[in-house]
Amino acid sequence: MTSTLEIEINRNQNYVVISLCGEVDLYSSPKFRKQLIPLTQAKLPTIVIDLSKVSYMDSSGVATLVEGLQLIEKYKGNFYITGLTPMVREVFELSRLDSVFSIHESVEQLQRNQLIP
Amino acid sequence: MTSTLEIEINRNQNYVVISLCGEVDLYSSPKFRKQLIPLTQAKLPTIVIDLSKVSYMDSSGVATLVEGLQLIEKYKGNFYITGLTPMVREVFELSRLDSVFSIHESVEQLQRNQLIP
Amino acid sequence: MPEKTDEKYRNVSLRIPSNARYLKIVRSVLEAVGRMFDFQEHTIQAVLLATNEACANIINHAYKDEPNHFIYLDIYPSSERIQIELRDNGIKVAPEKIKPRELGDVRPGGLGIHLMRSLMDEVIFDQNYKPGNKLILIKKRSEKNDKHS
Amino acid sequence: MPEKTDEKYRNVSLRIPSNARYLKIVRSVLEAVGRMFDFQEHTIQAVLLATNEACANIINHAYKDEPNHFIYLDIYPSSERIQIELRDNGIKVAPEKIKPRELGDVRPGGLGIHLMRSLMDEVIFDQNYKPGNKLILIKKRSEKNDKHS
Ligand SMILES: Nc1ncnc2c1ncn2[C@@H]1O[C@H](COP(=O)(O)OP(=O)(O)O)[C@@H](O)[C@H]1O
Ligand SMILES: Nc1ncnc2c1ncn2[C@@H]1O[C@H](COP(=O)(O)OP(=O)(O)O)[C@@H](O)[C@H]1O
Repeated sequence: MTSTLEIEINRNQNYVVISLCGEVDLYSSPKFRKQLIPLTQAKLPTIVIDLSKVSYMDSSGVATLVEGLQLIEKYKGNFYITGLTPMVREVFELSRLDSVFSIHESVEQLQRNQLIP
Repeated sequence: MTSTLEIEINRNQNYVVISLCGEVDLYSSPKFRKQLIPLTQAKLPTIVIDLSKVSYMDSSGVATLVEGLQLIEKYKGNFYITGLTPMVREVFELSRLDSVFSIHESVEQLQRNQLIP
Repeated sequence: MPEKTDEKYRNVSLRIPSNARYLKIVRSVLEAVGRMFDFQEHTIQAVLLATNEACANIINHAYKDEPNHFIYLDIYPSSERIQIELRDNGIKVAPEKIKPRELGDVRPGGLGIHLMRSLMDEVIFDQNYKPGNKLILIKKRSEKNDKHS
Repeated sequence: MPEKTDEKYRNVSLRIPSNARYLKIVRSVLEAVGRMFDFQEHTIQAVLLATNEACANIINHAYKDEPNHFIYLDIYPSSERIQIELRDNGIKVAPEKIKPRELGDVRPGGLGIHLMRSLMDEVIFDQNYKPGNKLILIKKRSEKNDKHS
């Protein structure tokens, strides 16, 4: 069964970047959740979710991000979201979650702003 | 109603190039036929059909080409087909029509071979 | 929802298993119908997401994640709007249970109904339909840019 | 065509008006199902074209180009093959009439049946079905490259 979602994980000493590529929906978001939860259990200090290659996201994808945020806040880690495509930006805005998350232009932007090394 | 087929016609003194772009099916092929038939009635000496931007063609598209060929042969005109994409090539081969038509790589190839000026 | 006679024969119907992997097919059909009838890209995206959320709720709530049921969709495009009717044979929803969470209450989930209502012009749970549920989603053609079919 | 129980709930059904403009939607659905179940691109293209031809014949012959009828499609993907069943309520086809033209006889038309037979592993007109017609198209998964679902 071909998945509509590919997930790439780049882990460094101090932070991890999870790059999603494709469509995040009720079928594919559990695959994302399965990658995200263990990283919060390991209390990674900084987790970056790059959405720049996400063409579609439904409320189950948003729910996974909210869950990740809440788990990370518990141990006072950083949770950054980068690369919102117009479709994803609209879902965030409609969900009134654009102010809840720390949203940035790109991973490079995070580096320039020294939020990640 | 958006059509899945765009048709461009470039008419010169001695020949005309009909470029199809998109999908040629039972719904869109009458639109192609409506452009092609008057040119055969005007007895254009050379008609080139460029299919290089055709991603899909069904038997109604093939039938229109056969009809065009037969009308042109009546007045001993030239009928060239150029730019077969793999999908279109397969339909031609399955229809055993690849030997009936005069098929060429591109309009430029026709010019290099001096089949059109 | 009475349909004009000439619109009756524009209706595309789709039946999928109650399984999230088929959401992609629903989106493909809606995209094809939307483009065919010249709806704006933005309107198509709204219809796609709202219908996706409606199907997800049927799968999760009406069918309690059991994959051996079916979801029935009827798509009615017209010159004024696109209407989607979703039917299931699952557990009947109590009208008082269909409410979005408070948006201030940030928690995973509880966004589907809110998204549907934000994206569509009308979201109607037909309480008279039985057995199961019937939901009607309507999105008007935006006047500025959508060409008529 | 008996279906294994676990395959019953893989069935996607589609109903379109008997109007050529809807062929594009049939192709979109088949493409989405084919990709979802990991069929080879070449297999998907064959199924797309054969089903397109079958629908075109229903529109032209069974329904004599009248747009106010419906075509019913059932799509059954499995680990071994993809099967498409097409049903209509139109004029019943006499089996002796369903024959491709001689390929040497170059004329516009008369290619649909030939293409279907060349592209598919099985093309079965179910003579017992009534009213109307039922056609079954089967394409096996090509063993070399298609991954199993
Ligand atoms: N199709 C449905 N069948 C049964 N209950 C439903 C249905 N749709 C929504 N509900 C109810 O409405 C509530 C809110 O739905 P929603 O906003 O989509 O959030 P979520 O599905 O994440 O809980 C659900 O928790 C459920 O109780
Ligand atoms: N669904 C159908 N209903 C009735 N007759 C059909 C149907 N499909 C095929 N036929 C008959 O078979 C003949 C051959 O069909 P085909 O090879 O598709 O060529 P064409 O449709 O161009 O005539 C048709 O002319 C028609 O008489």
